[in-house]
Amino acid sequence: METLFFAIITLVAVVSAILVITCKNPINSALSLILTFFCLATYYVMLDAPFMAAVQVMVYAGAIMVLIVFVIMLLNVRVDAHKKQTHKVALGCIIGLFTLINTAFLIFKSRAAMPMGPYNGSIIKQIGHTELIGKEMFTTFLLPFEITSILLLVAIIGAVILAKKKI
Amino acid sequence: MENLNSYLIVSAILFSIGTIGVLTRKNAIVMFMCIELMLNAVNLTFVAFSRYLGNLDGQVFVFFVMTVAAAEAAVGLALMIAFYNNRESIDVDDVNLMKW
Amino acid sequence: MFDNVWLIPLFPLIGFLINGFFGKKIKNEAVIGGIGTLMIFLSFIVSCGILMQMIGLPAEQRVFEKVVFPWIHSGNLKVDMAFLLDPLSCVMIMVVTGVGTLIHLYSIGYMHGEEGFYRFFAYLNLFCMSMLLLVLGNNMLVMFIGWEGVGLCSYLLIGYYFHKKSAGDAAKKAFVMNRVGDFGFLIGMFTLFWWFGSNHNIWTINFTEIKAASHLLPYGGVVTVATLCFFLGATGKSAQLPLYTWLPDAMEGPTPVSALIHAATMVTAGVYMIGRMSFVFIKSPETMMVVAVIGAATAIFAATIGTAQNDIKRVLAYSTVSQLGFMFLAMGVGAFTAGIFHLMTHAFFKACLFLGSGSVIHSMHHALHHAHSHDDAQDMRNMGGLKSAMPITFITFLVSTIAIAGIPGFSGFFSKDEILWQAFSNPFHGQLNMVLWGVGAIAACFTAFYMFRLVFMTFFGECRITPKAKGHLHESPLVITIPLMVLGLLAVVGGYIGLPKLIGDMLGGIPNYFEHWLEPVFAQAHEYSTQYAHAGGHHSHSLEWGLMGLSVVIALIGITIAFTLYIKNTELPGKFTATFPALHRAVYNKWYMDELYDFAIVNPCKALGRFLWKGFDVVVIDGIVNGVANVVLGFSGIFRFIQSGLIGNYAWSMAFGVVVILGYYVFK
Amino acid sequence: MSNLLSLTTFLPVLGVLLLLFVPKDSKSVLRGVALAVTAVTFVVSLPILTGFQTNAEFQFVENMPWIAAGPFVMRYNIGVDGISLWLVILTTFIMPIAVLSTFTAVEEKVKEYMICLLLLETGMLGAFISLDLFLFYIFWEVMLIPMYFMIGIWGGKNRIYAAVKFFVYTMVGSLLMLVALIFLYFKGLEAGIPDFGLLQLFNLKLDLSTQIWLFMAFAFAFAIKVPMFPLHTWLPDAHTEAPTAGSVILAAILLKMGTYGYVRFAMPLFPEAAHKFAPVIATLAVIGIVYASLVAMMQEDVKKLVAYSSVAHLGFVMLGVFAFNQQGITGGMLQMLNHGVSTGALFLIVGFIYERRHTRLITDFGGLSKQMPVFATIFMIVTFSSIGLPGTNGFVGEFLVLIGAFESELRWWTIVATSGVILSAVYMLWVFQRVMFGELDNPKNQKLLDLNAREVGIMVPLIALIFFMGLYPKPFIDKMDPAIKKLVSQVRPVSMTAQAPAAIPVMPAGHPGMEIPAAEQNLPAGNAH
Repeated sequence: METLFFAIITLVAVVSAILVITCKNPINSALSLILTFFCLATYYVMLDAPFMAAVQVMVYAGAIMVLIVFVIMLLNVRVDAHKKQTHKVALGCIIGLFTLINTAFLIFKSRAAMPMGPYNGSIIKQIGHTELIGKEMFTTFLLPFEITSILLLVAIIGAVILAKKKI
Repeated sequence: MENLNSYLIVSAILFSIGTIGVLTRKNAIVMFMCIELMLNAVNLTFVAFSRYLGNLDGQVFVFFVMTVAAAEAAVGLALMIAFYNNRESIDVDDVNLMKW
Repeated sequence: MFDNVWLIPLFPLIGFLINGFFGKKIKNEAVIGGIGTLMIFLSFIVSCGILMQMIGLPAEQRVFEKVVFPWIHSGNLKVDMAFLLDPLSCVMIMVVTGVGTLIHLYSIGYMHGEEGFYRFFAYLNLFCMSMLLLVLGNNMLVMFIGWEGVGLCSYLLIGYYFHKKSAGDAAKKAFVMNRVGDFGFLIGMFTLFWWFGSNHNIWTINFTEIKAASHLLPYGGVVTVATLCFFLGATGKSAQLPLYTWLPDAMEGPTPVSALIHAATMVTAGVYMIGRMSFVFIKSPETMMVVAVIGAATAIFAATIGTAQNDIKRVLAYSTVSQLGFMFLAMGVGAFTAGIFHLMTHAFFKACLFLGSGSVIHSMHHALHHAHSHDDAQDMRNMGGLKSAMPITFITFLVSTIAIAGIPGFSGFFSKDEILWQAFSNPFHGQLNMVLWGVGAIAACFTAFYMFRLVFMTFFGECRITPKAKGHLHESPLVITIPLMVLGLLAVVGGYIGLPKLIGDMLGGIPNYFEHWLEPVFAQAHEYSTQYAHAGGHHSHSLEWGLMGLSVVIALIGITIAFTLYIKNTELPGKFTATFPALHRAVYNKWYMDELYDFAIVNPCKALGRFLWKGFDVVVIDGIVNGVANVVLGFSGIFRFIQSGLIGNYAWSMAFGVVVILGYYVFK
Repeated sequence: MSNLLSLTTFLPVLGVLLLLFVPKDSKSVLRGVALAVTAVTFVVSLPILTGFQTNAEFQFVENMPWIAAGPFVMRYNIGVDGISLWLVILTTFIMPIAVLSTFTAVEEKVKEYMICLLLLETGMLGAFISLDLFLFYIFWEVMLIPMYFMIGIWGGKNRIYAAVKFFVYTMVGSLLMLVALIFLYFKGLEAGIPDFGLLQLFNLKLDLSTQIWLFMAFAFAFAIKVPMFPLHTWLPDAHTEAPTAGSVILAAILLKMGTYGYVRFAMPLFPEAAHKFAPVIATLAVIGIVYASLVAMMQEDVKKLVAYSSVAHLGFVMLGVFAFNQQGITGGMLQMLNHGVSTGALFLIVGFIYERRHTRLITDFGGLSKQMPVFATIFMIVTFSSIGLPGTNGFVGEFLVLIGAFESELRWWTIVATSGVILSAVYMLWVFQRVMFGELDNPKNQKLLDLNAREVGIMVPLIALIFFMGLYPKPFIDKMDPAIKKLVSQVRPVSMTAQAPAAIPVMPAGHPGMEIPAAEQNLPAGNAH
């Protein structure tokens, strides 16, 4: 049952991802991408990380993609008018294929030892994923967490300055 | 529950698709989305490993990746707007001032 | 008194500082000149005191060293600012301070009204200080301070009229030529220091210590090298062949300077130095020979040039070079006492001659100035018949000329004849002695000739000066004539302290005071010389008398020729030059020595310098440096085309790289 | 005070902070502050001189942990001994003079200029007192940057070329040195030396081939800085283009960094290699002396002439240092100080006339003596100091160098080098004559003003020092003597002289100066490899 579900989700994810790169209209690409993101959120749930799934939907599908769609509409970008360059697409596919082969080989060759850490599925379910993540983030990773806030601040300022009419 | 490898394979497939997209498309926004796709593929790997190793560090990393992606989106899209204002296009082939 | 030896150089130093710093404010010439003269006179008094005390001591105790302060102490080298008093330095300080005082006094009158009067006296005092350091130093380095110090003052004083290009050139030439000599001096010093240190562990450049250890020195070999180097120093300072050309040019300086520096004191430093280190020089027969030969050669060479010069000071300058040659001849044949004796008498009569010529020039200048004439005040062709206008100058000048010509009874005769006799009789150089004597005798003949030519052209005959100016000719003031008279007197009587034994015996056993006085200084050298001198050098009294008579005859011949050519048959010199134009031109142009130096040394050096700069520095070295830069630039010029500026391309290459690298790690 | 050295070194940085608060336009305040800071630094450095005990040890040592990164341990380790003491004092002494000399010369970007000067001072002081190789390297590079800007911003017409040339030349050498330094560090680690400490590394025994490679790297870096023939061509350009204060500092202190590097680092760290290379370096030094003198003779630009004369003077330093004996190294050290004083003074003098006439071509001058008597006197004194007239400082150093080198194996080199004595007189007197003597025929020169009080005030201390060091060098020599003695013993491992068999002291009394027992000199030569 779970395997079948996984397979369906995978199918949806891959197909929507392919649509992202093949659609001529950027809007379609964006919508496909949102679909992919949802699939990923599903994976997260399956991996006992419900909080991650929520964040995935909210940040990616909600915030980032909205921003992207908004920009697409703002700029009113039309369908790619350029002529398709087949050799380029073919080359890209080859590169992509090689990337896939490489990683797949890597995955099958490597034998992960699976040293089980403290957080198996039952503990996560018992304590709650959100609480665990929160603890980890605000204790061990407190400094990086604070630094990301600075990063975001910088990004905001940068975005405002860049998007002003006059550079 | 599926084994780790399935997730990793999915992640690899998505990553490769993202790569192909970056390489073949010229529309900056689409390229940008492809990059997001690649990032998400990596995120999936992180979460999968985190789950199977029983260690939450990977998931915290995903948070950071997301933050970076958000920042990138903000700045990147701002750049595109600025670029579009100047060139009436967001085709990356038109970004060619930085050459020899 | 001995302990106060440091006062001797100190007084002129004080004078220098006062005049140098405040002279411009003082303005009053009498005060400035007074301070300058007083300071050197005080030194003279101290020197007299020291001389008196030294005379009172037994001969073997006449050495005294005084350390003023430690100077350079480093490792095994210990050099102090220290003074050495012995009979030799006593003679020298007496000459320097005595003649110096007179010339300072003279300068007050001569330099009257000159711009930079204070500067002149400051330099003159500084010079006296340096010269005193030179003669008093108890080690080579203190001597070297003086040695270079006098060079500096000579530079400053020759360049006194700095707005004249010729003066600047002459000053530079003098300093550089002296530097060539200093090069030798330094190398000589290093050689001795190193040889004694490394072979006998005696690390010293102190004269008394070297003297005490001099028995360790071998005959010849390293000593020849060291002494030849020292001699190079001496040739530079004392204007010997081949480094003599600066001295005639140095006449660009004011006349008192020529008298003090370029006749009486500084140029004799080389002779003094050889005397000071006689115990080293004598150990090298080869060097002694070189010294003698160079001395004799210079004596005759300069004398020939002197016969054809028309500038009164230049004649005297060549005469100085020639007389210095005599001194070196004396040193070279081991007659150190005779050399120093001639140094002293020469200081008297040559200073007197220069000052006399200064007096003439002064008067001429004055007269020509009044007549608004632009004739050269120093050219003898414009003079003549001055003896009536300037009687005192004339008499003192004549006395000194007789002295230099070697007429018996005057100081020059005793010293010069002693040198010639020693050159003949000294058993050092075998057959060469005869040649040396012969050359010396001929040079003496030339000396008598050109000196009397000078006198005849200047003081006798008819007056060639414009009649308008003639009325303005007059005798110089007392401040000028007093030094002349004193020096003239000394030029007569100065020789009697060193009567040759032969004459002394005849006159009733008057000893040769001078020789006895210097005996302790040169005893060591004479002892060494007996070791290699050829035996049998015993000559009869009759021979000595004969030679003495011969040299008188030679002098008289010279005078007669001069008389014939310049008083009786004044058209003869013109005929002579017409008959041998090439010879006259060569002699008149100083045998083209300056041109030779320019051609052989100066111009090649300049060309080399220019080539090294424009050719090597700029083209080769900078060419390589800039070449490297250009290669880098060129390559970057090629590689920059990789920067297409297209994001796609960058993405492609990056992806490709990732795949390749990843593939390598996965499939290896 | 235990941290006197740090205080001296970093006072200028404090001055920089102070300067940051002074507004850009109040130039006189900026100048005043900079002068005050350098003057205070000089005053603060005086206790180092007075408190210095005359022995061979490093004093005022400060040693504390600084950086520990992975296998690398760097310490903040500083101190002075007799060798660096005088260079530190020279630096603090020259700096106020340099600042004072630019009161009217620099009118643009005064603030930045003064900041550069102060940073430069810290860099130079730091390099002289570092006892940690890495610390030294840092300061060595720190010096480079302000100087680069000084040439590049306030320089003459061709300043960019000169600045880049200066920078790249020095950088090439210093990178090589860095590599050697790191290599040396790992060698030290193997031998159990835990950090870059110089004093421990002195005891490190390296085999000859390693020594040779390391020595070559160090020597190359220092040779560029000295500069030695044929690596000297950056110097004339840098000097000509730099502003007066830049030239003064460059000549007086920065060049000393190279020779100091040899004395402090290259020789004691790699003694055998140093001995092996002595003939090569002596040859280059001697070529430098003659070559630079000849080239200097033909220069048309006064500043370039002085720059070439620097090359010649530093050739003497190198010759003395590589004589490996007491007199030679003492002479070299003294010559470094002398060169700092007299060449610094020469550049100031050139600066004076440049400020008045805005030209440095010799042919534009002539007969200035008449118009500027004070200037003429000062110029003459400095000229003769540069020539090395006895009684001035130049002589003592040159003499010791020559006599030291003559005693060592470099006898023939010395003879050639001594000819530099003649050549220096030729080119210096020639330029003096052409500038100062002759008719005052150029109308532009006829209205020149003599030196003002400020300019005389700059020159007086230098001239006082010229005579003091010439007439009474004893205090200078005494302070550096023990340190040099130690250095001589450090670099002695290979036998220096083949001659000098058993010496028989003939004069038993009064020769304690003998320092190398003859027997010890005859160690087997060159069998280290």
